[in-house]
Amino acid sequence: MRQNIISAIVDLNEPDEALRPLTSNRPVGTLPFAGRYRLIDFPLSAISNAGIRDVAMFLPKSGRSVQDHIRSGNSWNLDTITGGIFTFPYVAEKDYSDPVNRKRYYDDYLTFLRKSDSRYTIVIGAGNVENINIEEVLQFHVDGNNPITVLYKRQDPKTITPDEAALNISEAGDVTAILKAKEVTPDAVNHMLPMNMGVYLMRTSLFIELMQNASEQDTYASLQQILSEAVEVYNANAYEYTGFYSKIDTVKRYFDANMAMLDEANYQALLFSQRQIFTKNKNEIPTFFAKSSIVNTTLLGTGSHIEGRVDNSVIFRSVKIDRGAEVANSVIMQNCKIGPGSHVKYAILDKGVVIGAGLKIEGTPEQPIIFAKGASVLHEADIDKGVQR
Amino acid sequence: MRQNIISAIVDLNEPDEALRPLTSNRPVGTLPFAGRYRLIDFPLSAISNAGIRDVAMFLPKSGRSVQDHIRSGNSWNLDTITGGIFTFPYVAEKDYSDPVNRKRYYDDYLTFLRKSDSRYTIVIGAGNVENINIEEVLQFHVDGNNPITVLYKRQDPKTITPDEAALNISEAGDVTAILKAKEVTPDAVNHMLPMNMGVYLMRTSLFIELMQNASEQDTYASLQQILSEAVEVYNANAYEYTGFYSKIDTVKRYFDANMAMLDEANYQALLFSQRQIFTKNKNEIPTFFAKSSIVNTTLLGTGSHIEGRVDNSVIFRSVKIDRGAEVANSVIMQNCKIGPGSHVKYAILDKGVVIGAGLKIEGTPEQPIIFAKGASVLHEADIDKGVQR
Amino acid sequence: MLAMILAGGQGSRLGKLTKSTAKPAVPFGGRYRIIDFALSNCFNSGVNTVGVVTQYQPLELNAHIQNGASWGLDEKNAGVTVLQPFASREGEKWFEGTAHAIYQNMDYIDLYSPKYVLILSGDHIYKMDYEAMFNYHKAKKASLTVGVLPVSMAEAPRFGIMNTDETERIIEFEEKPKQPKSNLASMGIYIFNWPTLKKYLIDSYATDMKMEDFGKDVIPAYLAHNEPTYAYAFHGYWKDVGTIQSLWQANMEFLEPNNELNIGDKEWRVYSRNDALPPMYITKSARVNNAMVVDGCYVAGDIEHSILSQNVKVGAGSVIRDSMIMPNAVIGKNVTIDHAIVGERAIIGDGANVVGTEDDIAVVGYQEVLGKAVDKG
Amino acid sequence: MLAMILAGGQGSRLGKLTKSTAKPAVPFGGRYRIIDFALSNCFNSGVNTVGVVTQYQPLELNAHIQNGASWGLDEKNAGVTVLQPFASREGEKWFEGTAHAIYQNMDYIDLYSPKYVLILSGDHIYKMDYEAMFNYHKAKKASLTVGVLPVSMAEAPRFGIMNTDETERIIEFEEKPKQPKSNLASMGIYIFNWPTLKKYLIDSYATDMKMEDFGKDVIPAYLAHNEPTYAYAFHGYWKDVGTIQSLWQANMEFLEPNNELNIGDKEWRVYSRNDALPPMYITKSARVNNAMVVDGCYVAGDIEHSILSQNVKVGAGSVIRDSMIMPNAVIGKNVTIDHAIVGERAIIGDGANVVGTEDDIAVVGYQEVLGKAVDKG
Repeated sequence: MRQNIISAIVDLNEPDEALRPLTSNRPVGTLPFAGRYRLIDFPLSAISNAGIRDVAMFLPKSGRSVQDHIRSGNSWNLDTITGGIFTFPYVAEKDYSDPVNRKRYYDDYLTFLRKSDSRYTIVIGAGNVENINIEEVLQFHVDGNNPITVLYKRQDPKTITPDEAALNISEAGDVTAILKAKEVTPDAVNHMLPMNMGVYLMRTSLFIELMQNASEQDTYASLQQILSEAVEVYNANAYEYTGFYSKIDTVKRYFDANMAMLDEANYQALLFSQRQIFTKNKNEIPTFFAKSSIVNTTLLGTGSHIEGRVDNSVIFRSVKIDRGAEVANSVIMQNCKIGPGSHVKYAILDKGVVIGAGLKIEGTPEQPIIFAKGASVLHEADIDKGVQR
Repeated sequence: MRQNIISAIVDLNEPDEALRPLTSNRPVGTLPFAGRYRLIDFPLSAISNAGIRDVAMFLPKSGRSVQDHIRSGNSWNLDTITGGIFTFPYVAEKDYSDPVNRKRYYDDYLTFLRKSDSRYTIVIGAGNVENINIEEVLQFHVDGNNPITVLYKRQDPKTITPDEAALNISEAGDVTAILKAKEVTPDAVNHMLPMNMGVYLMRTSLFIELMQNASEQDTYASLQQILSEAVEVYNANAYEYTGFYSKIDTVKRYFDANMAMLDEANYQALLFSQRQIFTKNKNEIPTFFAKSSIVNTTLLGTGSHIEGRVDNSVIFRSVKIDRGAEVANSVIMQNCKIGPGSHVKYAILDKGVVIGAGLKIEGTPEQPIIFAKGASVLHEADIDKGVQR
Repeated sequence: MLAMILAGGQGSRLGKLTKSTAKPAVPFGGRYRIIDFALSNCFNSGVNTVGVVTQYQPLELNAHIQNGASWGLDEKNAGVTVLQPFASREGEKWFEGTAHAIYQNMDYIDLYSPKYVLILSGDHIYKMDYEAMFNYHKAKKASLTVGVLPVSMAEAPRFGIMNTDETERIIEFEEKPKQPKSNLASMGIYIFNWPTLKKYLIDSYATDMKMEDFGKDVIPAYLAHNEPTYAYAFHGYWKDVGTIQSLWQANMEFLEPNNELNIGDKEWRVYSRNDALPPMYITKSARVNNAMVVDGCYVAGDIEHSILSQNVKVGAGSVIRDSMIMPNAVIGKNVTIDHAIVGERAIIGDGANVVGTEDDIAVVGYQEVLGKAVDKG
Repeated sequence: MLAMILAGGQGSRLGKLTKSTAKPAVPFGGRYRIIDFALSNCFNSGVNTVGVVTQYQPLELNAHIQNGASWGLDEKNAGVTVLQPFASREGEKWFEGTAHAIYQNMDYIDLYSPKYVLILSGDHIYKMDYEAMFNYHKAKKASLTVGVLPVSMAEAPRFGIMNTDETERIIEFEEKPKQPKSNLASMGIYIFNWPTLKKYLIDSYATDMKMEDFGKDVIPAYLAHNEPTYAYAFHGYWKDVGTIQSLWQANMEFLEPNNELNIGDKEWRVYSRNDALPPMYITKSARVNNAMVVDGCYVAGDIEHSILSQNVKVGAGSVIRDSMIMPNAVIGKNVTIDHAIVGERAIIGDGANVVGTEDDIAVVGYQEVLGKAVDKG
């Protein structure tokens, strides 16, 4: 019979400082990506494709954008008669020296874990671009020796910072600890590091036990800390994820991940896999390419109107690029307008940015120039509204 | 063409002190009523029946029960491709001497009013039992002379408290002010008072103007204050509502309104009117009346199992009343269990209350005894958990 | 695995009750319609794609099923599709029998390229885990698995009987054998390897050896061709409600507090489409015993060992005994209803009597009006 | 007011394109299917109950319409119902003509007890406010209002022409008159007072004077019986896309930036059912001009004055000119497509040519494979 084999926990409260101003009014999870997605589409699609119907979602402070996007959850088959999305509102009081707040923190998890009545639970972040086969992870877990399974991606040490979390994997292949990257030695052959993806799978009963124990302590430990400690105590199975992966925690990584989608291999592998990426449907007209348009190596959403030139860019829905305008190496979100003759290069324009006529906006590959949501750049002087970081 | 003629604002932040403990973990709007409804079903059904598809909902602190009940809004046709329910999260910071909080207060309304793009807006409470024909109110407004329409119900002064809001109606029939009941003279013939129902209809453009003006002041005024002042400035059309009405602001009124539904005329008029009351559907088995059961003058939801005796009561879904148990003049919410031989009279049992065997629970018509959600009353001593107020 | 529910029959043995509606849409147990059981079994068994084949008076069935959301059958790339007759360039596609109905709807099945097809009947009351049967099918490496119900040898001559060897492989099929060799009665539930079945069907229609019926044509052909065909025994409550008598009987059994169907089991819920109706109201003058009543009902009379469906009204002084009343029926004052089934929206005037016996259940048809008209209020 | 969309025809003038699908399900304008226009008009006009009458190859149409939610037509006690042929105790209910289709589905209409019925055709591209027509119908106290399109007198002989008096009352109807007296062409859009129409239909079938068709039978009868029948003139873009030529033409007109249909108008949106497909990808080698492209497309070739529907792949070196490509078609490398319509899921192998002319549009059928197979990736 159809059992609740596995349920999922998605926490949208992820660090977003290094992504501002893109995250000033939205969490990392609802950052627009690749012309029509939001980052949270990736974990939710993985969840949906694995047949999971019970999902706990911890809302961030700016919950509006999440609720606008998720609505009833039907785009991900999460509006079923059993299960569904169980949202936990944002908790402003984060002073966990207060035992009341501490208790509430653990109780939220325990409430969901007990209510879901599933055998396993997976914890998955909302801020990564990835396409995980959770059914395969589950099978790997069941076949493994340890009570927890952790996902990792082999990455080039040059692409990461020394403090990011990596796995310490024993010779037998078990994860014995979660350490900082600088504390882990790259593998001898490829010189790659097994980076922690922050995705954990375990029996729900163990999860309940962990949270229960934590709630009885006098000091606060976050979920990530609890899981990290549990890995040290119990050891974990190390599941290697080999697909496209990008952890979106800085503007640079956000920009690069979008640009990476312009590589046809990545585009096909991530977006046309057997495991479809679902997202909220929008009713849009076709994108119109005028007689004067020149568009190359570009992803576009629908509803756009292109008269100018676009190269190596990601263009979201309902963007208007006027005659003589040139956009290159940029991410242009929904409802932006680029006026006639303007040049935009190495830029990220958040939703609804309007660039007037004859302006020149230029960032660098290392520091793309960002214009915040709704910014109006009509004159030379307005270009100062752009930030580079 | 299908225009956004009218949109609605429902604020779930209503005073609930006099309803505790029933409102300890839920707003007034999600109080269970009449065996299968929540109070908010009444305004939402009125909204739905009028074809309104744009609704702003201001969530209370305990928003979970609201979201669990409303979900996508499809039970009220509010999950449409245009419009839908626009929720505003609870705002904890209510110190309106702080201009930031004050601005936010007005901005929330203004955001919705501008976005809805409808010609008229109706403000309606979530804590009344009523079945309003909004289309008729709109027609009345359009035909009226004043820019605002206020709804009232004629009530016997004996049934109200002196500080409740009443309308001051001029000889010409216009509302010139909203006053305290004690400041208004009952009509000469029937000695009834025109009590303010807190439902206002006006042009959206006027509403925007009112909120805009308020936001420019240095002091804070609540929506109700702003509307009340506007009535004094502009005068209002007085629409008399003649259907069943109960303002649920005390335990006694809550109890009496439930009991009033046992009067067949009220039951038929409120619940079987042309304007259907919609609510969230639950998949439940039929209610089973055992050979030993005696049930009279009682409303019941489905999924219950009755072996004992029930008189003059409102029984919600999935209640179990054991053999020999007797329930009279009580409100028994979902998932309660009454043990064999126990007597329950003039009581309100919140969801999931369990009464053991052979116990006697008795309140009075004026002060029904209340057991809070999930209370376990297995022994004599546990009866003290009940509160009367 | 994709399921096809054959919901097409006229159900003429249900007489008046199926004059204007398809049998699977007939109400059952106060809050259900017959097809709810097969649809809920599908959801509970993890079958999320279901075709419902119907050609007889489908309005009510369509309105009931809608997009399948009530049974959780509305997922993306899956869901419920109601399949009615249609025209193609080759001509009109009408359904002449169980197997023919599948043949005519091959295009629908192929949309999902299933390896297996589960064939169900839309008019049985039961709870069955099709996934367990499916696992059996795969373990046996079967080409066809037939769901069978062990019946008493005395009853066996009324059924299609499967004779099996010691591996549960079916070696012989006998339709209503006078001298049954086994007690395994076919339930009309099949799991087929779809490519194989499709080939058999196409070949049969290409050669004019038309396979119209699973029992008469397909199973014999499978046995003749030595296709591995196994019997999967189901143990539990199962009832064909194809006659007035059996429909009444099943409703009365449903009333038994400990009946084997166990409708209250939260691990295997039976879903249905429900309107949001007001709570039921039991008046001062009512007596309700040994009965099931649901929302929207108004009861002023005596209800004894009976089932009232949604929105049924019973006036004061009326007695309803050993009966099943379908949705929206209005029963006036001082009416006696005994051993009866009252159809949807029927109106029984004040003082009228509808009295049957255990062997001859009285029936009032849908929308039938008996006696003088009553106030509908 | 309830609307009935007659979506039943074989659409044989669309040739290969409607071999396996109903005409209203044929893709249009990159992101739409023909019926989207009528369904969106209904929603935008406040008509929330719609019956779609169909009997020809309905699978794709059903899958497209589902529960009507994509067009906002999924409200309680309303919604979209697809009405296919069915059997009743009186026999099989097939639809022999426009009026007969309504006659056969009277039970459905009566479920909603409407005072008025709006009859629409499912194969026209237009935006029309039926509420304005409805207000006209009520203002005229009409029994029947016929939607008419003023055409040029030269074109008039191709249409059914309504001759009116100075009050816009129809006094004569001429089917394809050689010498037209007026230029008001019937659009096949009618508002009827339902009780009256129902009586005419029932009487006609009772007396064997069967009214099968609105144009041929019903309108003449209404005129003969002096029923107040008025013409409501529609002004705006309107196109019957019943032939290959007109379908191609309408798509090309759709491409015009200032075309009268104004698809981008946010006050009158045209809705459709869409899957969540990846964004379109325009490669380094592509040239796209004067074209419409939608999500899921992969374009490595040259697209000139053409429309690509969802999930179309175009290989490098290929040229598509003055053409319309339907969803999921795969076009290989170095292909030339000119003045053509390519059907859904068609596969055009590397180097193949599909070249028509303005007067003779080339057509590739659904799932047709041309040239050597290409890599679907």
